[in-house]
Amino acid sequence: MAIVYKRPHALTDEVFHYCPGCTHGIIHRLIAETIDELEIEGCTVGIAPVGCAVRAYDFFSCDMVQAAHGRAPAVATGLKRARPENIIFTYQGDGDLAAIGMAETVHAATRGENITVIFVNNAIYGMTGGQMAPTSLPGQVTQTTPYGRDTNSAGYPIRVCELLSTLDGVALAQRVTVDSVRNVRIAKKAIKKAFENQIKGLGFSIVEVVSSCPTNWGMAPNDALKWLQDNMLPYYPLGVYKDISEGGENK
Amino acid sequence: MAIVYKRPHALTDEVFHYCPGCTHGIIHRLIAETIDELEIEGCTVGIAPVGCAVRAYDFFSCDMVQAAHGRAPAVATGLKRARPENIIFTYQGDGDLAAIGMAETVHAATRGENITVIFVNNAIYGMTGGQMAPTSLPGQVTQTTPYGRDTNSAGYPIRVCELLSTLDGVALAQRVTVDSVRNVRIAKKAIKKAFENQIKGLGFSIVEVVSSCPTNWGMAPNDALKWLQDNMLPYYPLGVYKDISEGGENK
Amino acid sequence: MRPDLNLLLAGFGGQGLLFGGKVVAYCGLIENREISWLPSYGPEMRGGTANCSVCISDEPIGSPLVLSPNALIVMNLPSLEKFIDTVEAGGSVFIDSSMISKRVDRKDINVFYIPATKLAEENDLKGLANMVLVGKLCKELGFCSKETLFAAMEKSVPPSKAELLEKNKKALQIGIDYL
Amino acid sequence: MRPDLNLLLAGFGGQGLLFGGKVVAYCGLIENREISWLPSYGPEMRGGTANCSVCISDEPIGSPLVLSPNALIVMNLPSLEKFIDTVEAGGSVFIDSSMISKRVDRKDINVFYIPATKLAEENDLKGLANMVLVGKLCKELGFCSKETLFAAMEKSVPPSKAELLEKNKKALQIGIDYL
Amino acid sequence: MAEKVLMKGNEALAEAAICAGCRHFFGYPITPQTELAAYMAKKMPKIGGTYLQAESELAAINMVLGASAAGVRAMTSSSSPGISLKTEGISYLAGCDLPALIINVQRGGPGLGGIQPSQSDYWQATKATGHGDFQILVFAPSTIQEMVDLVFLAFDLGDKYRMPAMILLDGMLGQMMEPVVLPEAGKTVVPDRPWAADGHKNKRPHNIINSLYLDPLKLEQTNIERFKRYEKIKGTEQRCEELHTEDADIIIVAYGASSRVCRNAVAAARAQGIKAGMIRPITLWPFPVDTIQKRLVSAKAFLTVEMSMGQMVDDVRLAVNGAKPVHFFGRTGGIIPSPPEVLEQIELINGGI
Amino acid sequence: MAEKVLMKGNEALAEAAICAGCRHFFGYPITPQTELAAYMAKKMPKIGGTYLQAESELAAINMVLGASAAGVRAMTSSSSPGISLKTEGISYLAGCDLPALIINVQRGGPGLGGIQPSQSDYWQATKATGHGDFQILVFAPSTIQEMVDLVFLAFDLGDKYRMPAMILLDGMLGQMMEPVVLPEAGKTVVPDRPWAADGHKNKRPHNIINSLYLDPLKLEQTNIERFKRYEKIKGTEQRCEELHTEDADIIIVAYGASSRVCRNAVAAARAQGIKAGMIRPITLWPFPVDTIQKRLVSAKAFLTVEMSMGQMVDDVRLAVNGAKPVHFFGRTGGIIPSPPEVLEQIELINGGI
Amino acid sequence: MAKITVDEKYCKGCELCIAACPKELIALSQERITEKGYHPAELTRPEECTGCGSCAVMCPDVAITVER
Amino acid sequence: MAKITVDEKYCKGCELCIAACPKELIALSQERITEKGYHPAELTRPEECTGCGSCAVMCPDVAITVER
Ligand SMILES: Cc1ncc(C[n+]2csc(CCOP(=O)(O)OP(=O)(O)O)c2C)c(N)n1
Ligand SMILES: Cc1ncc(C[n+]2csc(CCOP(=O)(O)OP(=O)(O)O)c2C)c(N)n1
Ligand code: SF4
Ligand code: SF4
Ligand code: SF4
Ligand code: SF4
Ligand code: SF4
Ligand code: SF4
Ligand SMILES: [Mg+2]
Ligand SMILES: [Mg+2]
Repeated sequence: MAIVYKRPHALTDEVFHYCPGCTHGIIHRLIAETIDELEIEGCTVGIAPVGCAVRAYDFFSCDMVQAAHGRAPAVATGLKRARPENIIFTYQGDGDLAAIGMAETVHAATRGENITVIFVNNAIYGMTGGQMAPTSLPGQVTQTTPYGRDTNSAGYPIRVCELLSTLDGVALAQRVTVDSVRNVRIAKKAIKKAFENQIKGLGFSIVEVVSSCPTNWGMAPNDALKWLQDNMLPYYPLGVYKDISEGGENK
Repeated sequence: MAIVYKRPHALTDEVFHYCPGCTHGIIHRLIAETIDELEIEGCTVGIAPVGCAVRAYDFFSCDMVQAAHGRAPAVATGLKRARPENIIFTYQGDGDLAAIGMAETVHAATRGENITVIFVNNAIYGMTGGQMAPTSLPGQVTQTTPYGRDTNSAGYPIRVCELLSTLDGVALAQRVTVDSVRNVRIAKKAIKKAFENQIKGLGFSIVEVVSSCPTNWGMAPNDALKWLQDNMLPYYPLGVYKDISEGGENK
Repeated sequence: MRPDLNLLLAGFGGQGLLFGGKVVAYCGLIENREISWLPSYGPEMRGGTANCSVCISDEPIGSPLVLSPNALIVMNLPSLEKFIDTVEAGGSVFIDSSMISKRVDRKDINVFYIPATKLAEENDLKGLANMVLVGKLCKELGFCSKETLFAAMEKSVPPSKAELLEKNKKALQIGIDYL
Repeated sequence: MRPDLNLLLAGFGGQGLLFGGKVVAYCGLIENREISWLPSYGPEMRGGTANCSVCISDEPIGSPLVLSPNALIVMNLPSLEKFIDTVEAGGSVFIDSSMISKRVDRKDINVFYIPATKLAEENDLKGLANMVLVGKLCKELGFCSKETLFAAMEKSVPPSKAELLEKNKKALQIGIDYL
Repeated sequence: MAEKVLMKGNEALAEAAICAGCRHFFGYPITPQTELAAYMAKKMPKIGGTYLQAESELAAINMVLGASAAGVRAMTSSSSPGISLKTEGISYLAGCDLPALIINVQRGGPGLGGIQPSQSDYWQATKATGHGDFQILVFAPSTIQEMVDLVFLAFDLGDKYRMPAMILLDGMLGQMMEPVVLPEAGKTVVPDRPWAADGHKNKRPHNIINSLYLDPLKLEQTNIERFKRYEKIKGTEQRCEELHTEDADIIIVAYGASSRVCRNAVAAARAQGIKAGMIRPITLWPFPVDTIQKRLVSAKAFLTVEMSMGQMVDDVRLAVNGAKPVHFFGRTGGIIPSPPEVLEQIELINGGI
Repeated sequence: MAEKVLMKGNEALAEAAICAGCRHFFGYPITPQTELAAYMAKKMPKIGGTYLQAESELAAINMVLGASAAGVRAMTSSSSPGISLKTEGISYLAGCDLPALIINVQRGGPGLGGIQPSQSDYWQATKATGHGDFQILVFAPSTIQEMVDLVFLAFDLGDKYRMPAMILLDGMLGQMMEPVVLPEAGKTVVPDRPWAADGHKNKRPHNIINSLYLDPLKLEQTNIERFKRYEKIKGTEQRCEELHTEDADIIIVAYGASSRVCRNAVAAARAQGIKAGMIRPITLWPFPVDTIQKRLVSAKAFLTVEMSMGQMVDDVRLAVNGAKPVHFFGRTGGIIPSPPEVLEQIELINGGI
Repeated sequence: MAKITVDEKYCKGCELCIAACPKELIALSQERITEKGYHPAELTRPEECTGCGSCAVMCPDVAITVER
Repeated sequence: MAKITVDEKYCKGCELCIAACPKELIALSQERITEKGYHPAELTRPEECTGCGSCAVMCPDVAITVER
C-alpha cells in the first residue's frame, strides 16, 4: 500500500486553530499541496491577513508575513518588488479583501501586480464574532444586521470577481468553492493555476473561494455547506471571470 | 433682448482659482445650473475634495464641506444619513476618487448611497503638480512617470464607470466629456439626471467627466481638448454604463 | 458587613460559565451590593478556555479580576490545575466531577464534587451543568437567599425565552438539593 | 570678508524668478561661499505671486528667508508694493520697468529701472527678462565676476539644452551692458 | 431613582449615547469593542437612528465628520489599530471645529498586538490623535456608571467647545459588567448648530465646513483661537477623583482599569499603616494638573501606575516639575497589574522616603 | 573631496537614500515633498530600483513593510496628513521590528491645514506615530548637507536596532537649495538580514514577520525587550549641536528650520552683549536630555522656539525638571518665526534674570 | 439681434470661447489687459452674433453673458 | 486493499469526512475523546474502503492519511 493522501510538506505540524469543520482548513491544504507540487516552498512567501486566518503564519512552512487588516496586497507588492524571484501569495477574508482592503485589492489588480491572491468569501467577519461582511447576503442575519441585511441601509453585497475582471491588470479571476469533493478538486486546479500564472509572470491572479463559517452562521459544519450551496452559490456563481492564460476562457 | 446665458445663482461671485482654460470651471457651471434649475440650492450640500477643486467650497453658493483626500463619499454618507432630505453631491478628481478613495467609492456605490458623485477625470494629479493618476494613459508622461507610464511597473489605468457598473447599488454610471458644445450639453443632461435620481431616491449616481488639465499636460487649453479627444476618449469611451432610471439604458 | 464573594468560574468556552457568573452577579445586584463581572477568553478561536470573575461586596470593587478567589467553580481539568492553588485558604471549590476525575489535595479549603454534567443530562437539562454548580454554590455559601437566586435567574433570561427559564431554575434546584 | 547678499526676487509665477535666483546662488557656490535659495509661492493654483530668497555669505546662513533684502529684483507691481519698504537702507532695487510704470519714492536706496521685458523681446529672448535683470544686478553689485556669472549659468542649464544656454547668456549680457 | 441594571461597559456606552440623543453611529468591527456596535445595530433601527457599518475605520470617521457637519450628534468606536487609522480624520474634525464622540477601547500594541486590555494609547489620545496642533477632550472612566456619565459629558462639552471628545478605556472596562443607572432621556439637550452644513434654505449665507487655510497667517489665527479655547478648558474642565490624598505620603496617579487595581492597593497599604492615596484623572486632557500641584506640599512621592511602558507618567512629571520624586510602575501587552504588585511598589517607595 | 552641488532638500534626501543603497521607494504625492518622489521616479528606473506610486499613503507604508520584510532597504515620504494615514503601518513596522525610513516634510495643520512649513507633528513623531508602546528614531536636519548625512544614519541605525526611523523636516528645508557634498557610494553597507522573509530555500526554518501575540505575557515580553533596546539607544544615540552654550545664560532649544532662525537671533543677541546660546537637537528621539542636563548648572533660563503651538517644549521641561525656567516662543500654521521676533524673546527673558 | 458680454473680472483669456464660436466672432483683445494680467476675450463683429450661446457653454470661467 | 488513518491530534470531529465518504464508512467514535475534547472520526468497515480519498479531500484539519 502506498500513501495517496497525507499532510503536505508546506503545512507545519501545528493543529489549525479553526473551528471544527471550518473550510479555511481545506483551503490551506490546497495551497500547501500546490506549493509542494510546484516545489516552490523555498521561494514562497505567504501573507497572513487579519481575520480568522491571522495565524496562517504558523501553519504554512514557507516564510510568512502577517499584514495589517486589508493591506495584504500592498505588503505583497512590497515583497514582490523587493524580490521578484520569489512567489508571493496573500490569503484574505472578505472583510479584509473587500471592505477595508478594497483600494489595495483594486489597485494591486489594476497594476497587474504579479502575485497570487486567495480570497476566502464566507459572507461574514469570522474572527471578530460574526459581523456583516461586504459579501453577506441580502437578508442574512449577522451580529450587526440582527434583522437581516437590509440592502436599503446596509447596501448590496460585492461580487469581487465580477468587479475585478473589468480591470486590465488581472490575469485570472475565478470563483470556486469547497463544498464537495468535486468542487474541492476544481478549487485546487484554480489555485494551482493562480500560482503557475505568477511563475509565468502573467500578473494578478485571484481565486475566490466561497466558504463556510459554521460557528458564526450557527450551523453544524455539514449544514453550513448545505446553506452555502443553497444561498451563496446562487448569488456568487462559480466560474472563470477572466483568464488570460493559454487556453483560458472568460465568462 | 433677454439674457439667455449668465452666471448661475448657485455660483458665488468668486473668480475660480483654476488655470486658464481648465475644464473644472465648465463642470462647476453645469452643476450650478442644475442646482438652479432644480431649485435645490437651499437644501444642497456639496463636498469639495482634495485636489484642484479643493476650494469649490468658495465657489458654490450652497452649503459646503471640505473632505479629506478620497473620503468625500464617506463624508457624503454621513451628511445624507444625518439629513436624508438634503441633496448631497461630491466633486472629486481621479486621484481623489480612484486612488486613495477607491474603497470609499466602491462602498458608497455598492451601498446604493443616495448621493450624486461628479467625477473629474483629467488623467493627472493637478493640484500637486502633475503626478500620474490612476487614470493616466499608458505611455503618458507625468512628473512621476517621466519616461511615460509603463504599465509593467505602474499598472493599467482604471475605467471607473465600467468598474462601478458591476455593482448593484449603482443607479447611474455615465461617462461624458466637455470638449465641445455638444458634449457639454450631454454632460449637463447627465449631471442633471444624477441629481434627479437622488431626488427620486434611486441611489448612487456617478457622472465621470473626461476633462483636461492644460497646465500639467503642458498644452494650450484648446490643444488640451484636442489631446483629450485623440487620446482619452478612445481609452475612456463615452456613454451610459448603467442606468436604472425610467427609460434608462445600459451599455 | 456581609463577607465578600470573589468567585472564579473556569472551564471550556461553551459551558455557560459566563452566564453562570451573570446569575451570581444579579444576586448581588438584587441584594443591593456592589458587584462586578468580568469575562476572560483564551487565545483560541473556539473551544478554548473561558473563565469569568464575579465580585460581590459591600465596598466599591477595585479590581474586578479575581486572582485569589474565595470560591471557585471549575468545569475542566486544565482550569482546575491552573487555579486550584490560587484559592484563598478557607475558600470553597465546586468541581464538576463528571468532567474532572482528579481529586484535590489541599486541606485548607472546602471542596465539593458535584457530577453536574451527569445530573443535568439525567434530568434532560443538557448544557445546564453550570446552573447545577451555581445552585450548589449558593446553597453552600449562602451569599444570598434562594429567592434572590431565582429572581436573579429571572433577570438573566430574557422574557421571550420562558421555557429556558424553567429549565435553568430546575438546574439550580438540582444543585441546591444535591448533597 | 565680502559683504553678504540677501536677495529677494519677486513677481508672477512663470517669470523665471526661481531660476534667476538659482543662477545667483550658483555664483556664490562657485566662489566658495555659503549660499541658500528658498522659493515661496502664493496660494493661487497658477499665475499667482512667486518669489525667491537667495543668501550669499561667508558665514553659515541662518534663516534662508530674506525678510530685509539688500537687493530686490521685482517684476510686477503688487510685489513692488509689498516689498519695497522691506529693503535695507543702502540696498539696491532692480525694477522691470516694462512691467511696472510706478517710480519709487525712497531716497535711501539705489533704484535701477530696466525695461527688461522689452529688451528681451526686442532681442528675441522672450521670457528671459529675468536674466537681463540678473545681469544688471551682477554688474551693479559686483558680488561676483562676470566669469563666475557665466559659469553659474552653465551650471544651471542642463547640457542638453545648449541653445537655451546661449540665449540666457545673451540676456545676461544685455543686462550687464544696459546703462 | 431609575432602576439599576447590569450592563457590559461596551453596551452601557452605547445605551448612554442613545440616551444622550445620539442617533448616528458609524463603526467598523474590532475586538474588544464589538458589543458596542452590536448594541447599536440592534437599537438604532428601532428608534429611527442610523447604525452603519463602514467599509473601514477611515470611512467611519469621515462619515462621523459628515454627520457632525450636518449638525447631528455622531459617534464612532474602535480599538487601538483602528484609532490609528482614524487619526487623519480626527485631525480634520479638530481643524473643522466639529464635535464628535470617539471611543477607544484600547488593546495591547504595537501593530496587531493582542486583544487584551491596555492603556498604551495614552500619548496618542492626549498629544497626537493626528497631525498638527490640536487637542481633543479625553475622558477616562473607571466604572460602568462613570462611562455612562462621561458619555453625556463628552457630548455636552464637545458641543460646547466644538471639538472632538474621546472616551479612552480598555478591554477590561469594555467587557466587564457592573450595575448602572441610566439617566432619564432629556438630561441633555442637543444645542443649535447655526454653523452646520444642513442646507441654507435660502435664509442665510452658505456655511462652509473646512480646515484649509492657504494663507498661513489665517491658519495661524485659527490655531491661536482654538488654543485660547483650550486654555479656557484647562482652567475649567479638569476632573479627577481624590482618594485619601489629604494626608497621603505616597500618591498614586492612575486612571481607568489600573486605577481600580490601585484602589485595592491603596486600601492594603493603609491597612498596614502606609499613608497611601490616589489621584485618579477623569479627564486625561485637560490633565488634572491643578489637583496634582495642590498635593505637592503634603505628598512625599508620586507613583504612576499604567497598563503601558509609561506614558501618563510624563504628564505627572510635568505637573510635579521636579518638586517631588515621580515613580512609575507598569504592565503592558494586555496584562492587568495586580494589587499586590502595586502594593509592593508602594512599600518600596515607602522604604525610601 | 567630492564636488559641492546645489540641491533642493527634497532631492538631496532622495539622492542620499539612493547612495545609501535604498532601491525601493513607495509613496503617494503630497505637497511639500513632491520633488522627492519626482526625483525617485526619474532615477530609480535607471538604476534598476523601484519607484512605485502607491494608491494611498496606507498602501505605501505597507509596501514599505513588505519590502523591508523581504530584507531590502525601503523608504517612503509624505507630509503631515499623509503621515497620520501611515500611523497604523508604522506601528506594525515597530511591532514587527522592521527597519524603514519615513520622511515627513511637515506642513501646517490640523486637518488639510496649509502647505507652508511647520513643526507641529513633533508629538506625533516622538510619542505616538501609532497606537501602542513603541518609539521610532527621529532625526531633525537643519541643513541640506545634514539631511544627506542623516539619511545614511537613519538607515544604519534603523538596521542596527531593527526599528523604523523618521526624518522630520518641514517645507522650508524640503524646498530650499544649499550646496551639498554627496558621500561616495559604499559609505554604508546594507547588513545581512537573517530574519527576513525572503524564502527559506529549504535551508532554514521558516521566518515569520509578525506583530501578533495572543498571549499577553508574550506580548509584554516583546515590549520589554524592545524597550531595553530603547534604553540602550537613549544611552548612546542622543545627538545635538551646541552653539555658544558654555557660557550662555539663556539657552535656546530649537531644531530644524526654526533653529536656523535662532542661529541669527543668537548672533544678534551676542552682538548686543546678551549671553545667548543654543542646543539644537539632531535626534528628537532619543531626545538630547543629557546635553540639556549638562547645561543646567550654567544656564539661567531656557527658551524653546518651535514652528508649533508648543510641543518639544514639554521634552525640554522634562529634561530640565524644574531646575530652571523654561520659556516658549512659537509661530504656527506655516509661518516661519523671524530672527527679530526671537531676539525680542531673548531680550525679554534677559530682562527677567 | 444678439450680443455677448465678457466680464473681465472672470476672463482669463483661455480662448475656449474663440474656438467655440461657430461664426469665429471672438478674439482676445490685444490692447486690454485684466487685473490678473490676461488679455480678455471680446466680440469682434457684434452685428453677426446670433446669441447661440456656444461661447458661454464652453467658457470655463463663466465670464460670458449672452443676450438675444 | 486500502485504508485511512485519522490522526487524533488533528481531528475535531467535524463530520465533513463522514458526509464525503461515498461508501458511508466513517463515523465519530462514541468512546474515544481527543485531548481537545472531540470525538474523532474512525473508519467503521475498513475492508470496504476503496482509498478514493474523498474523506481526505474534505477534511479541513488535514487529519486523514489515505493508503491504497
Ligand atoms: C484596522 C483593523 N480593523 C479591524 C480589526 C478587527 N478585525 C479583525 S478580523 C476582522 C474581520 C475578519 O473578517 P474576514 O476578513 O472576513 O475574515 P474571516 O475571519 O471571516 O476569515 C476585523 C474587522 C483589526 N484587527 N484591525
Ligand atoms: C492624505 C493626503 N494625501 C495626499 C494629499 C496631496 N494631494 C492633494 S491634491 C492631490 C491629488 C489631486 O489629484 P486629483 O484628485 O486627480 O484632482 P485634480 O487636482 O487633478 O483635479 C493629492 C495627492 C493630501 N492633501 N492628503
Ligand atoms: S469563526 Fe468561522 S471562519 Fe473563523 S475559524 Fe470559526 S468557523 Fe472558521
Ligand atoms: S492644474 Fe490642471 S486641473 Fe488644476 S486648475 Fe490647473 S489646469 Fe485645472
Ligand atoms: S472662454 Fe471665457 S475665460 Fe476663456 S477667453 Fe473666453 S471669455 Fe475668457
Ligand atoms: S453667442 Fe454664438 S455667435 Fe455669438 S459670440 Fe457666442 S458663440 Fe459666437
Ligand atoms: S473531516 Fe477531518 S477533522 Fe473532520 S471529523 Fe473527519 S477526520 Fe476529523
Ligand atoms: S478513502 Fe474513500 S472510501 Fe475510504 S473512507 Fe475515505 S472516502 Fe471512504
Ligand atoms: Mg469572512
Ligand atoms: Mg486629476
